[in-house]
Amino acid sequence: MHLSPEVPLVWYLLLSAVLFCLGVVGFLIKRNLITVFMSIELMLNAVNLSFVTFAHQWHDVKGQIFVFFVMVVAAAEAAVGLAIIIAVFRARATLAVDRIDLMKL
Amino acid sequence: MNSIPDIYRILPEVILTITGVLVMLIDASLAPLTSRRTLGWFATIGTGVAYLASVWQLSLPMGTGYSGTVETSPFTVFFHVLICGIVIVTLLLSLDALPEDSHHQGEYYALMVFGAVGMCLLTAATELLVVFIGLEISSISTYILAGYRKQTGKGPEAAIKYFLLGSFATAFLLYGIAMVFGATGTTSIYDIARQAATAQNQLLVEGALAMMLVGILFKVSAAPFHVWTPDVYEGAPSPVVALMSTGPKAAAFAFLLRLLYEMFPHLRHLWSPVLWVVAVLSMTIGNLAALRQQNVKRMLAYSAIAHAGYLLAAFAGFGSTGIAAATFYTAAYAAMNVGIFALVTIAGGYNDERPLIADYKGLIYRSPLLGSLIIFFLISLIGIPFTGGFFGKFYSFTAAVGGGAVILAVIGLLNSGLAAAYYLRLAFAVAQRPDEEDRAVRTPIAPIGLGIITALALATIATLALGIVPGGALHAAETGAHTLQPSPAPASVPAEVTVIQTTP
Amino acid sequence: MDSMILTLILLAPLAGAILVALLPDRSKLPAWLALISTLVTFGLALHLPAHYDAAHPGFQFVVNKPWIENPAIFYHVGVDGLSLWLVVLVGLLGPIGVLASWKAIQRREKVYYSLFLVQQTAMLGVFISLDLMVYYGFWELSLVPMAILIAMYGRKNGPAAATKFFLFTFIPSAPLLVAILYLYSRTGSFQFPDLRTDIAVGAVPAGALFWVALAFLFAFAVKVPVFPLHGWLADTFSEAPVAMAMVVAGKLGLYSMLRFHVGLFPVQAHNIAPLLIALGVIGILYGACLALVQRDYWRFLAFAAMSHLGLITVGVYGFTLTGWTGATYQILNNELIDAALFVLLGALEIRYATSQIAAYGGLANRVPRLATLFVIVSLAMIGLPMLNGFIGEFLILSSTFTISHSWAIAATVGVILSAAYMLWMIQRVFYGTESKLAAESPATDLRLSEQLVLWPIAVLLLIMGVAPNLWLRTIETAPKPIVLQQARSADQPAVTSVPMEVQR
Amino acid sequence: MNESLHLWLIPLLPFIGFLLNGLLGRRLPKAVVSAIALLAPLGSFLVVLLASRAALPHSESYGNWITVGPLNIDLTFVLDQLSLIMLLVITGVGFLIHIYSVGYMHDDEGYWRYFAYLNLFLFFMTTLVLAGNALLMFVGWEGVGLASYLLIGFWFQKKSASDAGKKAFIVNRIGDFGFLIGLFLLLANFGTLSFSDLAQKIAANPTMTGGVLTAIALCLFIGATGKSAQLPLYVWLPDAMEGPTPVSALIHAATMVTAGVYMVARTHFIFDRSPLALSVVAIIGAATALFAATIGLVQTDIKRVLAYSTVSQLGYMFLGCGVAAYSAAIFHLMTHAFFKALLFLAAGSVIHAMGGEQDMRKMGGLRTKTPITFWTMTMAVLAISGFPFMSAFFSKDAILAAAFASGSLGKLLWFVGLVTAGLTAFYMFRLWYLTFFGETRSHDAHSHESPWSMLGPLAILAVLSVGGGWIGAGRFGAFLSPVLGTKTEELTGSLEYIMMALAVAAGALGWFLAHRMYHQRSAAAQLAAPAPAGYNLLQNKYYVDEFYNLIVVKPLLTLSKYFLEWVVDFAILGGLAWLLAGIASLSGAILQRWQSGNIRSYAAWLALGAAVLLYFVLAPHVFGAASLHLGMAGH
Repeated sequence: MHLSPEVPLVWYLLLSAVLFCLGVVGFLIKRNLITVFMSIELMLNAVNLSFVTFAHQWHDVKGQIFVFFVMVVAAAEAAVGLAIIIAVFRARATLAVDRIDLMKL
Repeated sequence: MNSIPDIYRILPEVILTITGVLVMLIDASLAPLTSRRTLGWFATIGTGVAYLASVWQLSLPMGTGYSGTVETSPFTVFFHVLICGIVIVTLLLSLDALPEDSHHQGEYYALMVFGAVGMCLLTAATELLVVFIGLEISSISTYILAGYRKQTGKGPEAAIKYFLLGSFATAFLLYGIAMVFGATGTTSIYDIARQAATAQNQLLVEGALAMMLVGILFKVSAAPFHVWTPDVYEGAPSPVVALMSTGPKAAAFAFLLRLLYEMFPHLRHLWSPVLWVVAVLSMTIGNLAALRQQNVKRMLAYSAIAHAGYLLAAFAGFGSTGIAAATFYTAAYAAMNVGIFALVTIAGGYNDERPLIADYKGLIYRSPLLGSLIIFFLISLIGIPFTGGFFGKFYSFTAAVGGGAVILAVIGLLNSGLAAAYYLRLAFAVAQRPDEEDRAVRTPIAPIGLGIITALALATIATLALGIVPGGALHAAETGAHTLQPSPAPASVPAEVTVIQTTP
Repeated sequence: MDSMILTLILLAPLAGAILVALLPDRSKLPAWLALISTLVTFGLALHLPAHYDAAHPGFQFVVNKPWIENPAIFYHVGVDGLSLWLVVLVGLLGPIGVLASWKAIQRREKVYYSLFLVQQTAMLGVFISLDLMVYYGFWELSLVPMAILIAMYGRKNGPAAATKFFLFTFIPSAPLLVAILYLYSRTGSFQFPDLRTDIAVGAVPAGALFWVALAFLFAFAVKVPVFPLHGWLADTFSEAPVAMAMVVAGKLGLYSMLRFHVGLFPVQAHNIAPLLIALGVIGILYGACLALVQRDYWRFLAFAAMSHLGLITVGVYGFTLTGWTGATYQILNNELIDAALFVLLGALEIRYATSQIAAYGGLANRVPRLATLFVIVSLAMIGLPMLNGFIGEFLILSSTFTISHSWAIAATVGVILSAAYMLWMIQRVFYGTESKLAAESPATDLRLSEQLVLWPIAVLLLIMGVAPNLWLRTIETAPKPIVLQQARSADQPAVTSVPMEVQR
Repeated sequence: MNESLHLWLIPLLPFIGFLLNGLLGRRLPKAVVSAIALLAPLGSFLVVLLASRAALPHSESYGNWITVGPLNIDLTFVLDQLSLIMLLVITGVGFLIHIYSVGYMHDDEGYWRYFAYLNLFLFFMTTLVLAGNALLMFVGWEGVGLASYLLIGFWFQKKSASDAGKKAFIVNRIGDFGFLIGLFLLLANFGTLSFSDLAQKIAANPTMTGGVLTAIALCLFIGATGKSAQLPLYVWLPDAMEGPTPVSALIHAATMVTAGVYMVARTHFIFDRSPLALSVVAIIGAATALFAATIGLVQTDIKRVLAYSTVSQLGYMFLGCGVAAYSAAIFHLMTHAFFKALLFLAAGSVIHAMGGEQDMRKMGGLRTKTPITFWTMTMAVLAISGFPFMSAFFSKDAILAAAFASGSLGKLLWFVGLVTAGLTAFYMFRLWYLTFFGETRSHDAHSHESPWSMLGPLAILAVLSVGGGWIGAGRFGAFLSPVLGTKTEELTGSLEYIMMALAVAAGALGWFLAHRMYHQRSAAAQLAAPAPAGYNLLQNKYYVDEFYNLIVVKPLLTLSKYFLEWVVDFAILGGLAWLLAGIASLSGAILQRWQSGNIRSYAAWLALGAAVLLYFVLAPHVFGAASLHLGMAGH
């Protein structure tokens, strides 16, 4: 069985895992609220990639439908998230993640 | 089997959505300054109708609708009733608690109703996609509600924390769903149940379990994933916390039950020790951290974490006893928590004017009803017999002991002993003789409106009923548990596993 | 009537509590209601000894109706020789408690008397329930009213003492619950009679049985309190209101030991008996020594009570018929004597508002009746023949003597020390030169409400001392089966009080 | 068992007297109170006289007191020769003392309370004597302890009086501790406490000697030393003089203190079976006699002298019991009751005359002022010092003879007894001279004779003191033999007379020395001159009280206060609880730190949790099945 010309599916999965980890690390490292929020979007898209890969593998369109729903939800989250970020900015005049720690202990 | 129209399967959700939308529309049409209380009453009535609808669903024959994506069974009805009950009480509570001048109250009520839709959907879903959507609806509405008190510094901070961490955890859940889809090629819970055991790539299945556990354990605020709870509970207004600490948690537990008992029963050897550790961690961390807590809401947040731990102990039980115990505990816990947070709303004030335990000193002398109710709910939280709290713990630990996890039960009960310390500190502060010059004595308590009275009455009756005649609720939980058992796996999967099952 | 009587006894104080809670708190109304309901309870309780036939021992007035079916919990109540008189005792202590707090409690009488009546219900529940879960329910319920009242009416630092009291009993009751659940998982029943036969037959593995018996013992030992676990006693006695402190120590723990430790696990109890006899004797001497040097008379009474409870513990674990009967009878004696001492010291505190012994002196002239009664009750406490203390003391010590000479002699030294600290107390308070406090305060002698309580008790002490057979006849029937069972079991020789079979 | 003698009336009458006076006394006039109080002992005395005619021994049982399994205690009263004599003494002397008290306590405001307690004492004493089993005797035993506590501390305003009462009760309790252990031994070994059964059982197995019986005997004897103020536990009797004088006469001379002797006599069948116990009794008896007599020499308080004299005479009785001459001991008990009661009542009359003064150094010359008291007291002084043909002459001589006749130890004890007889004579005549002769040393010289209600009993007791000896001289042993058995060795005629002569000589020597010391020269501290060290030692009663305080009381209090209360209760137990609470709250504080409020740290915890979870779930795969390459052949 010769190596088929297509790229083996597992590479896609590894890519999506890497993207996911990048998202997680981004969440931990970044100081700005917006970039933190973007890293979450990155994680969601990483999942979309793995969905598509599995859909292709299982020749099942359900995976792609799932991707659409994920995107819709991500959009809703973005709307709400940005609204909240604006509220935080208006209340605390800062977007630095480390400065938002009124509540502790 | 699907003789009845699919719409009946999701009747409560439909009614709730209509109510929500109508509330939004009426709110928009009302003049900006008129009082929004009528909207609140409208939302409550809508949820009441949904409550009746879900009770009516019991008469329907069990079955799935919309090509197997949603299901009605005693299990789902139990949770629908529970969630609608919680939302009704929280709405009644907010009617009087929300100050007149707080802007866009209409949205507050609409969001609550939409949250209810999300939670009900989550419990009724038998399709991971619907699970994801239900989870997201309830989460997003609670994100916004958490930040409702925009003008205070803490409101937005609570919202942003809850939002970021919430979506972070949901991403993990989603990744888990993807891996399950990858391993079994389907996202229907029943199909997964059939194929997961014999899936070709077990690594993916177990990975999925782990990832989904992370997402759900965050939602349930169990130990390693609980860090968001205290801050968010302190920042959010008390009526919202009443909803947040009970509604989404109950729905999440319902899904967790499906996940572990229906989808991955064959992985019990994996998730049982994990839950054991998580339960012990949540109990111990929750109780220990609360010992030194002076802020009442933060203390109750830690107690919520501890109660998640007690509930997880029920998962050590095998089969229906474990499920029934967990289900009953969600009900008992919901009744207590809604009650105590209603009282904190009144006693602590909407904008947390009196946040500390010291401010509650001698409360029973100023208003005996409020004081004695606080003591009653705290006693139920401790788990004194003849209250809901006791039987919740009792069934949970009976299931644990039945399942052989005797040490877990001992740790659990010793923890509830430890928990008594901080609950008592608040109870005795309330019961203590106030020395006159104390600051707390002078600030009068807000007059208690009709809404709050009914809310408190419902919560107290629920807690007492679950304590004195738990038989009824337990029976409902048990019938639910039986329905949850996975349909026996098909006799035998064809021996040789075709590498890829190509479906047309 | 016979089957209803126990339920009536149980519900009478509860009905009283609800009535007091509902009616307004005007001009001593709650106090009168409480007095009526306690007297009714006492009247009903007297029905028991009248209709209990000692001919054939075993549980009588039995009611056994299912309450919850999943874990099979039954409302199973009954009394036998052991618990019969304890129920009557609680009935008697009711009115005494109400009369004792007639003058002492001026504020929040409604809360006080309703909680007092709830406490009565809880204690009655403990004594009559034969279902371990119902027993455990009442056992925990009896903590709550006591803790709240200590917090509300504490003299110096109520809440701290209340928390200490609550946790000291609540935390050990955690392993107790797990043990009960474990027994249930093994034998499938919570009923005391079934458990006793199942354990005797060996349904529960011996290894686990050891830990279960230990868990039972630990929870009961804290409640008695036995020597090293008595941390809570002194604080509770010095903080609790008189009527509550009267009922807190001794009988619950000791009854539970006799019924649920020695009764359920005779073999394990027999193995651990030497340790408990040792702890009991140490408790006697330790309590006596500390009583000698106390400066506050509430703490003095706490250590004196602890010394006498140590003696009863020795009686319980002597495993002889006379020992058990003596121990049970001594519980009655001790509770009566402690109740009387509490009323007397309470009367002193009402008049002179201090509990420091040093402040007193030469009161005999000022309050002669109080002094006379105090002397009579103290004599009963130190076990003067003709009064009730002596009977129990003699039975216990003589039976323990057959077990081990050295421990019995050490316990008998307690007789000397008890005389020392009681007479020292009488001397410091009533005799000698008149102290400044006694001279200038316009104290009056005992009022009617106090005399109404104390003279009947004094007469009762004499009757119980002169004609103990009225009580011993019924009490003796309880331990007989255990002794016979002991005799039957091969390894234990017939442990009666006389090793040599020389009997008249 | 002929018809019932209503023995239960004997204790019941005083009890009714106690109840009436106790409850109603405060409101009744003095006359009624004294009437009730006098009727009780008189009634009992008459019943005893009535009962004495019946055939003895006669026992009546009035039902069952305690029945628990094998233990079975009945309420049985036994009247035999021994208890008859005791009852006669108790009710007879008791009645006389009651009459005397009417006069003596007339102007005391606690009048009704005094007589209530006195009747209570009679009730318990009669119960003790009539008791058919050891437990009932124990009831009476502790009851009289209570009565003495109440009566010693009668004037409770005086701190010294209430202290003395407390001391008496606690020391008695230490004795009762021994008695209790004896009871337990009896119960454990014989299963019953009834005297008759015990006697049968012990007689039934003659082989059973040594160990158990000696232990029982010694334990009972500890009880006796406590009650009858013998050597180790005598310290309470001298302090008991704080009570009113008639109380000292009745309780601390005639009746209660003799309870120990009665108990030893009643349980003689145990003591007979263990020679060791008997010799211990004898030694302690003799030692106490000598010891107390020496202290008595230097006491200045008239009642203290008599108190130590009582302790000494009790020593004689125990010496009698120790040499198995129980009837001689009881005979001396009876005669002692008469003359010692008389001495105390006379001393009371002297104190009454001196307006409450008890210090002999301030007395003198009362011979002319109170003639009747003088003459009655003289009779008693002569009787106690063994003046020929007086009562003590017979009874003490019987004891000394019995002692001399019983082996080498007996001879030593006889000699000690002889010396004590001399000392007794000395301190009695010292008292006699100081009180009645020389010029009056007290400043207020208006002392007058006591009223007839006090002098009457003195006269009767004087007659009894003189005649008492004649009643029992020969016949006493025979009379008691059915109960106490007979004493075998009798001295040969000549030896007996030598004994008598020696005893009289010792008494005379004592008198002569006292005469030289106190009659010619009036200074009291004469005896101090030759041996000041000795005098101080005796003056302070050999520092025994201080010794007990140092060895027992102080260490107990300091131990329990500093060690038990502070170290054990507070530090260890309290500390343990505090430590546990501390650990919990400390860990709580640490966990609180975890909530840093920083979103990124929260996310870090979340990610860490997820990683650990993943690792745990996937670990077996990643390592275990490394070989399984990811079989994702793709097409």
